[in-house]
Amino acid sequence: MSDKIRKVEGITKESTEALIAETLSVYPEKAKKKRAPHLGANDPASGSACVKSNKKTVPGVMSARGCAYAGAKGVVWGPIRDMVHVSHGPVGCGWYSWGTRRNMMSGITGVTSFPMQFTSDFQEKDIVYGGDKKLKTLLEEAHELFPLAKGISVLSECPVGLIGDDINSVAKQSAKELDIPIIPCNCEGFRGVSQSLGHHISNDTIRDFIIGTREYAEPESPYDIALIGEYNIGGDAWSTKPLLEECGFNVKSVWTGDGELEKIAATHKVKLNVIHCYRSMNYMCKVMEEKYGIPWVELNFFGPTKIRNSLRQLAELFDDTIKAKVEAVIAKYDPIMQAIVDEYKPRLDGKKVMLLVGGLRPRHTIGAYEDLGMDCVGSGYEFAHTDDYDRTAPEMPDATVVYDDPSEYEFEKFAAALKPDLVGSGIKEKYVFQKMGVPFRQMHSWDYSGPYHGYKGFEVFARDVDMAINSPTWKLVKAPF
Amino acid sequence: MSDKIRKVEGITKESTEALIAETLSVYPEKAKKKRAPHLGANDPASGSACVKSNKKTVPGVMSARGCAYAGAKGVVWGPIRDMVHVSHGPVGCGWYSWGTRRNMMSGITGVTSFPMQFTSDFQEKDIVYGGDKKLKTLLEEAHELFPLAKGISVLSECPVGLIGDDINSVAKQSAKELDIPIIPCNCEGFRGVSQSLGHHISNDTIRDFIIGTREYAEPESPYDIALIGEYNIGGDAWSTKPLLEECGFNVKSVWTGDGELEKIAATHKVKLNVIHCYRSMNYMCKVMEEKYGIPWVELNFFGPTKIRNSLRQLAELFDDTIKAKVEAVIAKYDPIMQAIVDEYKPRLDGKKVMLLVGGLRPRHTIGAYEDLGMDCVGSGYEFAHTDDYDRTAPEMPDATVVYDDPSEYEFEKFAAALKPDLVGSGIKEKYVFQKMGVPFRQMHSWDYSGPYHGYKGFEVFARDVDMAINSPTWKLVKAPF
Amino acid sequence: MSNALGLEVKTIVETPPEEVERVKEWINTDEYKEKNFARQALVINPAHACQPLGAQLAAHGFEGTLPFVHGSQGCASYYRSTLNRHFREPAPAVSDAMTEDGAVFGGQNNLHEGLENAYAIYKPKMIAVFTSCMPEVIGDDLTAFIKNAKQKGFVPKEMPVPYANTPSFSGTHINGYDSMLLSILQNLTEGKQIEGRCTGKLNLIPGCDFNTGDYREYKRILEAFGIPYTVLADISDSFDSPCDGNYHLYAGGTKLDDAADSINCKATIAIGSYSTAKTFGWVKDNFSGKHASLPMPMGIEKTDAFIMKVAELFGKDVPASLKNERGRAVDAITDSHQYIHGKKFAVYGDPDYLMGYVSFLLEVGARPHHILCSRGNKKVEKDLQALLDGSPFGQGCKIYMNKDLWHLRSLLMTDPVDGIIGDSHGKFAARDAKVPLFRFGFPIFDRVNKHRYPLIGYQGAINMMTEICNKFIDIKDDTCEDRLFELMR
Amino acid sequence: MSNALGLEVKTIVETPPEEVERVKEWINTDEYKEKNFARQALVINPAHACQPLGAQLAAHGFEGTLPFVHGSQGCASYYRSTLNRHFREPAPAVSDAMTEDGAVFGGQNNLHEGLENAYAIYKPKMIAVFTSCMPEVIGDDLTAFIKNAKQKGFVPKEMPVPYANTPSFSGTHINGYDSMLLSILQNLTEGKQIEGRCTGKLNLIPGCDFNTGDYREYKRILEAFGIPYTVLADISDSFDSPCDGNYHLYAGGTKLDDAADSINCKATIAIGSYSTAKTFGWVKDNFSGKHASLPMPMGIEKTDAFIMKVAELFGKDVPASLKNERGRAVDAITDSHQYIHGKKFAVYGDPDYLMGYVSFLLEVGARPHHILCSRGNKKVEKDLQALLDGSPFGQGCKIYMNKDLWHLRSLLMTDPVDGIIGDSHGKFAARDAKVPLFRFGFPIFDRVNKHRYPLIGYQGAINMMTEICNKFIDIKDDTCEDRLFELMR
Repeated sequence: MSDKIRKVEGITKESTEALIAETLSVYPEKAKKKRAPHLGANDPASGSACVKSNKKTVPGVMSARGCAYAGAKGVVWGPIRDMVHVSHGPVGCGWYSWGTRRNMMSGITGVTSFPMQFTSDFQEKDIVYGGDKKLKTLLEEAHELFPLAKGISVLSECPVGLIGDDINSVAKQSAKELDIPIIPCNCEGFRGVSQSLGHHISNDTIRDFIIGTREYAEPESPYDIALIGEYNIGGDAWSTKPLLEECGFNVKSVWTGDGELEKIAATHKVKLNVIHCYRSMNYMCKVMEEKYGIPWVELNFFGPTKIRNSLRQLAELFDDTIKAKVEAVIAKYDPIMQAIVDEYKPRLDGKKVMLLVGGLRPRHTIGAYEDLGMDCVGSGYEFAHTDDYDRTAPEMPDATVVYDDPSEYEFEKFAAALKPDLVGSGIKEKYVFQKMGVPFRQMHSWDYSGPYHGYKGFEVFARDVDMAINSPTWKLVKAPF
Repeated sequence: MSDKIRKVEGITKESTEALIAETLSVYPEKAKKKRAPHLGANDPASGSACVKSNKKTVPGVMSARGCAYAGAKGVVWGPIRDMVHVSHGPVGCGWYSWGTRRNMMSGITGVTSFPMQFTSDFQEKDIVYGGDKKLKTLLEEAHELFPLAKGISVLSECPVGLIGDDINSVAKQSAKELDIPIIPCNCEGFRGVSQSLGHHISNDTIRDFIIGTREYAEPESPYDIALIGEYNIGGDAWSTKPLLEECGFNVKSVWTGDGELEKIAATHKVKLNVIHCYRSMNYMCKVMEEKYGIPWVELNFFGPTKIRNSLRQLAELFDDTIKAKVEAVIAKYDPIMQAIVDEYKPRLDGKKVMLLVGGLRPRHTIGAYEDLGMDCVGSGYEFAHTDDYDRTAPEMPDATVVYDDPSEYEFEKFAAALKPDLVGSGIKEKYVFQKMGVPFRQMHSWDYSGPYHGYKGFEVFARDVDMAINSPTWKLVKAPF
Repeated sequence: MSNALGLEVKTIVETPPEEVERVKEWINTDEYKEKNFARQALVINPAHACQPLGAQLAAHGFEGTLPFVHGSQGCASYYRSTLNRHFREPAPAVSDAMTEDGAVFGGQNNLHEGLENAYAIYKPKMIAVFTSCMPEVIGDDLTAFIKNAKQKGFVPKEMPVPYANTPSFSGTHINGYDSMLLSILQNLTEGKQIEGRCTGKLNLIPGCDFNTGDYREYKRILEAFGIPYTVLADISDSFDSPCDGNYHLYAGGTKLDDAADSINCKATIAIGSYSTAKTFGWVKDNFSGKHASLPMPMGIEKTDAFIMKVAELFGKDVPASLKNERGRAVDAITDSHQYIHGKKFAVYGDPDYLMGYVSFLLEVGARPHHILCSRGNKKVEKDLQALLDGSPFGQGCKIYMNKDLWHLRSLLMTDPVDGIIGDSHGKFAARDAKVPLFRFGFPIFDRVNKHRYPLIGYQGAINMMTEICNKFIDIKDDTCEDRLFELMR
Repeated sequence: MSNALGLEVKTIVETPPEEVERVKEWINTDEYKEKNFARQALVINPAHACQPLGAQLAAHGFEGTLPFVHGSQGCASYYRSTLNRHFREPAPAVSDAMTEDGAVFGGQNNLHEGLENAYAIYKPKMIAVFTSCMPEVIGDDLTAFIKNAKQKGFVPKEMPVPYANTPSFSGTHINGYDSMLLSILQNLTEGKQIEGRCTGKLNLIPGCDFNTGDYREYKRILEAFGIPYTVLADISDSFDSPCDGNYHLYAGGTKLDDAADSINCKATIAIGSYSTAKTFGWVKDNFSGKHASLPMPMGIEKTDAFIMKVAELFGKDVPASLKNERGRAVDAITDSHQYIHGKKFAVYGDPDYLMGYVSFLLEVGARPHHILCSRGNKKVEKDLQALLDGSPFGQGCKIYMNKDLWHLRSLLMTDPVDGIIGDSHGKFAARDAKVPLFRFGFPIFDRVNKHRYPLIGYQGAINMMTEICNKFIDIKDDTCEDRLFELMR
């Protein structure tokens, strides 16, 4: 939570509400009624959501949202490096999500890690006759060609659920025959309202098929933790994991960035779960808390201020050894971070940013921008829930606009009014804003850069933000004739 | 010499002479009179030149010739790798001849070998006040920056001779002061009629300043030879030197391809000089023969037939050990060469080639083409002398056209009449013929390929000739509309 | 031991390094290749996407047209982001966001609400509807739905709302392109045929081509001829629009009036016999004038064929400027043939691109050694084989139909080539095989501005030749010994 | 011991490997750099050629013109082969083959015989004479010689035989270009000024530019404006001619009539204030209409300046097609700026190219860290410094006047950069420094077709940006760890 309520010049509750009303004026009544509760002016003092969320997307309005399959394959499962993840159904879903989320992986491709696209490539006849038999064959082929894969996930696409295939029974039988874990995940894209249900389904699948099936070979220690909701985008986990280790922790598993199935399966043995992306993995933290009594803590690894607070918050849960190490780490990095701030802040101070991202960054990155002197003048999520918006309220300046699953139309209108110096959102929005001459960074994928997490990440983040905003190329946009 | 007199269908003494007359018809009288003796129909039976040569180029006729400097810098001196070769005078001559002859070099550039462009870059004031002082400073700088250079050559460009500089005295003094060989070479471009005088001047300079100034450290052997007139174009020497070594010889020095100054300086200690490019280095062979009693033999390393004959000719000059080794080498390579011929000859048999090259290849390569089933229907030199044409007569088919220093106009006219399937000449001619849709290979520089010498070279040569002639791209030249 | 779920609990054991090493070598062997090619069910790294993606591309090719996905919103996000990444351009499209209810009640409500909103907010001149899996599986009747939508006033009756069934479980993006384009043309030209009228224009259908430079090149060529034309599904301005401070939702596309009038044309040329098969079949029977279906004009010979067909259809001579251009392209090719002669290539991609790559490679003396078609029919195979049979450089080259990029990897590791032509997805196999990937085709996610450089026409031949030859020279320069590093190449 | 010549005889001793190693390291040090920069007399690897080369380029820019070297035939062979290698095209030129006699008797006989033969054999419409060293040192009087030649009937009186003194020991090829061009224009326009006549045309002088694509790009831009023009010294067809089975000695060039009439123009723009300095000075005083000297339009800003000047001179609006083109170029640049932002470059070349490279790099956010001008005056330095001072990205960048590529090597080894822009001669330094060389400018001997891709105009900006950014991505892909190798970039 921020220290005090911040204001941005020119932004008031009234101005924001007028902007929202003006924006919605073009909508048909029904759509307007549906959309209105999802747009609001932030009230940091309240500490609670100013918008409704996690509702069905309004048809026809150009949402940025994905589907349950995207949440399952792209977010939760895809990053587990030593499994074969089968996109079960037609070719497209797997093809579109192949290599596009930037969850980086160690290992040897095709040998010990599998960042490839595996699909059953459904044809007409599979729809008519069902795909279970094909799935069974496919699992055998995968096991034969990739003998070192530690397991296989089967991620259902829409038709699978619609035609009534029983992947669970195929998975169960094949797992027995092939003697490897085969995890069926009923994450058909039509389920739920966004990626979010895909996360939830995947968490439940981990709960039902994975957790507790392995134990670490090495002895336990009081400093055993797991890093949850860290997907190693652009190498984030390669920044945060070493940082936690430098603080004295044993990071026994990462969920699921550069993840290993068996280490994930043994996570019920850790002493604390540290969660970064609350939205996508709070379910399993709660499960592990309830079932194995493992406490969990939600941290923020963006920008020195939030990292410092997070590390201290974490240290509070441990002994003096950890506390001392954490302070040493902070003391080591503070001057390095200050040097970065000193370099970039003069060029970024007072600049305004607008965000529209997934389920974490619309709030978690605000502090990092503020470390560079920037204000967040609007933020929103694709697939957040109320608890996310609750957590967002104190992070945003007073009365700034908050938007849930906004249409591209709404996002453009807000930006046109607020004139941000930078927009941070996804690939679908990127070139829209760049055409307008507005600097932009992809904040799902770090725009092919990264990491942005941890101390190591802040240097990259600051450089990228400076590059985006201060590139002289924007001066070229307006022709002098 | 070839076994028997060969004929090419459609080519007779009459047809060739008519072609020559027709070609010259456009010339003004004086030029026609000058040019006529340089064009002739070959008479292989005579074994002697059918044309005049080594005369001044006719002004205004687009000759392919270079100058004495080119013969000295580009041909003789440039390839010596461990010397700094200074192009003394204005910037251009050195710049144009920098890296364009493809005499490949071992060593570390700027440390132990110097394939760079060193120039005194004459300015107006150097012309007015003379360049001797600049030369002296330059030599000191070169010695300081390149301490491992074994010597420095000073290659005069036109102005140096015209303004009356005395590079010989500067070189002498600096050589003493810096304690390294500094070789002044008065090879101004205006001297003589072509590159050829540059070769001669350079040979004389080697005679006057280099030969006999070093001795090999290792003991003498009866198999010590030197390889003369091998410039390592496209790595030729890296084919011929190992071949001679495989035959049992110690190749003590190579003149001057990938050459080393001190080994060249000790060449008076070898038992035999083996010369490939007769034109450019016969002078020093004769000097070494006269002065040190070293015999010399002229060989041809192009194509298996000529190589075989050459090796046997060489073996004849040595004992049975060598003879046995040579026969073993021939036996080893014959089947390899046959395989190459078997691969390419079916696609090349009966194809016609026309040549215009420097001082060796217009005759030496004919056998290699013939090995591939091709006929040479015209050949000529840029800068040959009568002794070269004498040697050419038996190599060419009967009555084929021979041209000395032809103008591009003549060469084009001959080609238009003879319709060769391949023209082998230089870069200045290459694109002229390619525009006509005639396949072409640069036969000075192996067209950025090579080696072409030795057994290793024949494989490359055959492949390149096939590629040139049988590239399907020539079929694209004529538009179907 | 078992856990709470009754699942066995094991202690974690790391795979021994020597086993990792063994498998690492094994996947490069002939033995592995055989197992790999024996696959019946599993597809790994396919080089094709699904139908709706192509449908969206076609939709973007028309003025003021909003692509509309009837299906889950996640589908639309996938198509859009794919186009965004390839073109580095916006790709505005909406979906009607079907969810579970759709499975029960059908998608009509979503479609209607979606049309109403989309029309109100994005003010399109045409809405091009295409389907993703869900409505295809449940069997939505789009004819009826759209008729009802107009009757109920969700969109104006006069607004064209063509639609295409583009099930993802059949064909690839090229078929979706074909279906959507056909539907749009049928819709726009309905009732527009006028007896006796001839626009005097050429309809050019570039086919499912993701290279904006190609579209501009076609237009440049037709302008050189002085022939009036309508490019049908012209995506060039849609996906290569100026960055000038203004965002235009509909940045380009064929004018709807021109498209409507295209039925009264003097002639129609459809490029890409695989991606415009259905469309051409219908056009041939319904459009006035003459009709021709041609392969993509890649390389000199196929461009000649295109140029001559244009000349023939319009009774014109080939203009001098194009003759010269041809000559300059041939010059660029003859000047550089030695850098590509005899080089072996692996090529993969959509059938129309493949025909172009193979034709080009053969005519410049290279060998399309492995030709891998991710999805194609017998005709594709026959046409490719005919190209191979027509050139000595085609000898020993082999066509692999309906294989994927994991098959390609086995081919590359067991029977190496000098270079690969394909899309960005081949970069992993290229890296393992240590050969360059020439990024032509679609998608190109990891290099900039490639889609701005045409592959078709004489200029396209120069572009391909230049890129390939200079890369081979780069490699020589980068990898040669010091003593072979030289100024000239 | 001494040999027959009285020279000392030594036994050969090989340099010890450790000494070789020491020197190998030493030449990369700051200490070496200082010694290297202290050079007063020795020039190593200069990035400039001599005047006659540029003179020949200018001569090729005119219809039916035979370049004629008054001097040794070896000189002509050097110029020709240099142009052959760069363009991979013929470069027909003759010389009058002066030899020793010339030093004694002067070159008049050679010139006369040469003119007579050249005229008879090669049937030129104009013979453009320029000199190499020898006649310059001995002081041949070309005015008199040529007058005599005409009087004696070696060439027709009416045939233009312009000549230029182009001593190799002064200036560089750009000055030779300037002098020859000036002489040609003076000759052709003599007596052609007609009071009151205005052709309504723009004269465009592209300057000493060895990129044929640039010439075509200028013409395309002017055609987009609909402005009639004469490009003076148009080498585009001369050095980019079709390969169609026929060889044309004179494949291109500005029509002589157009050149003659250029004096009655509406306006003249001379590009490249260094390579057209003399010519522009004379044109300004002698040609009708308005006159402007502009830097090469490389990058967006300099192209804007060119476009606006054209618009201003002709009182026209910038056409929409060029506005869109500009927008697309900016789009290509903004789309890729992240791959070049902050990258350090070493650049070298002729002053006009240098100004273009530096301007382009600064506007896209790169740093022209080392700017090396092989030969240039104070004005060049001042103009470059002004560019640097105008941008935050110019801070810390340094200009090195009258330095060579061996100096450059020291700079690269002691103060590294990310890339180099220059001609093929920089490849050795680039290899030692392990950074890519972007081959723009002249000469390019080791890559194909580069001169066909314009560097000027909006398309040139796209070309430069694309080549540079994609190379940096190539390097990332080629050198990154496996775990950082990914589909998107």
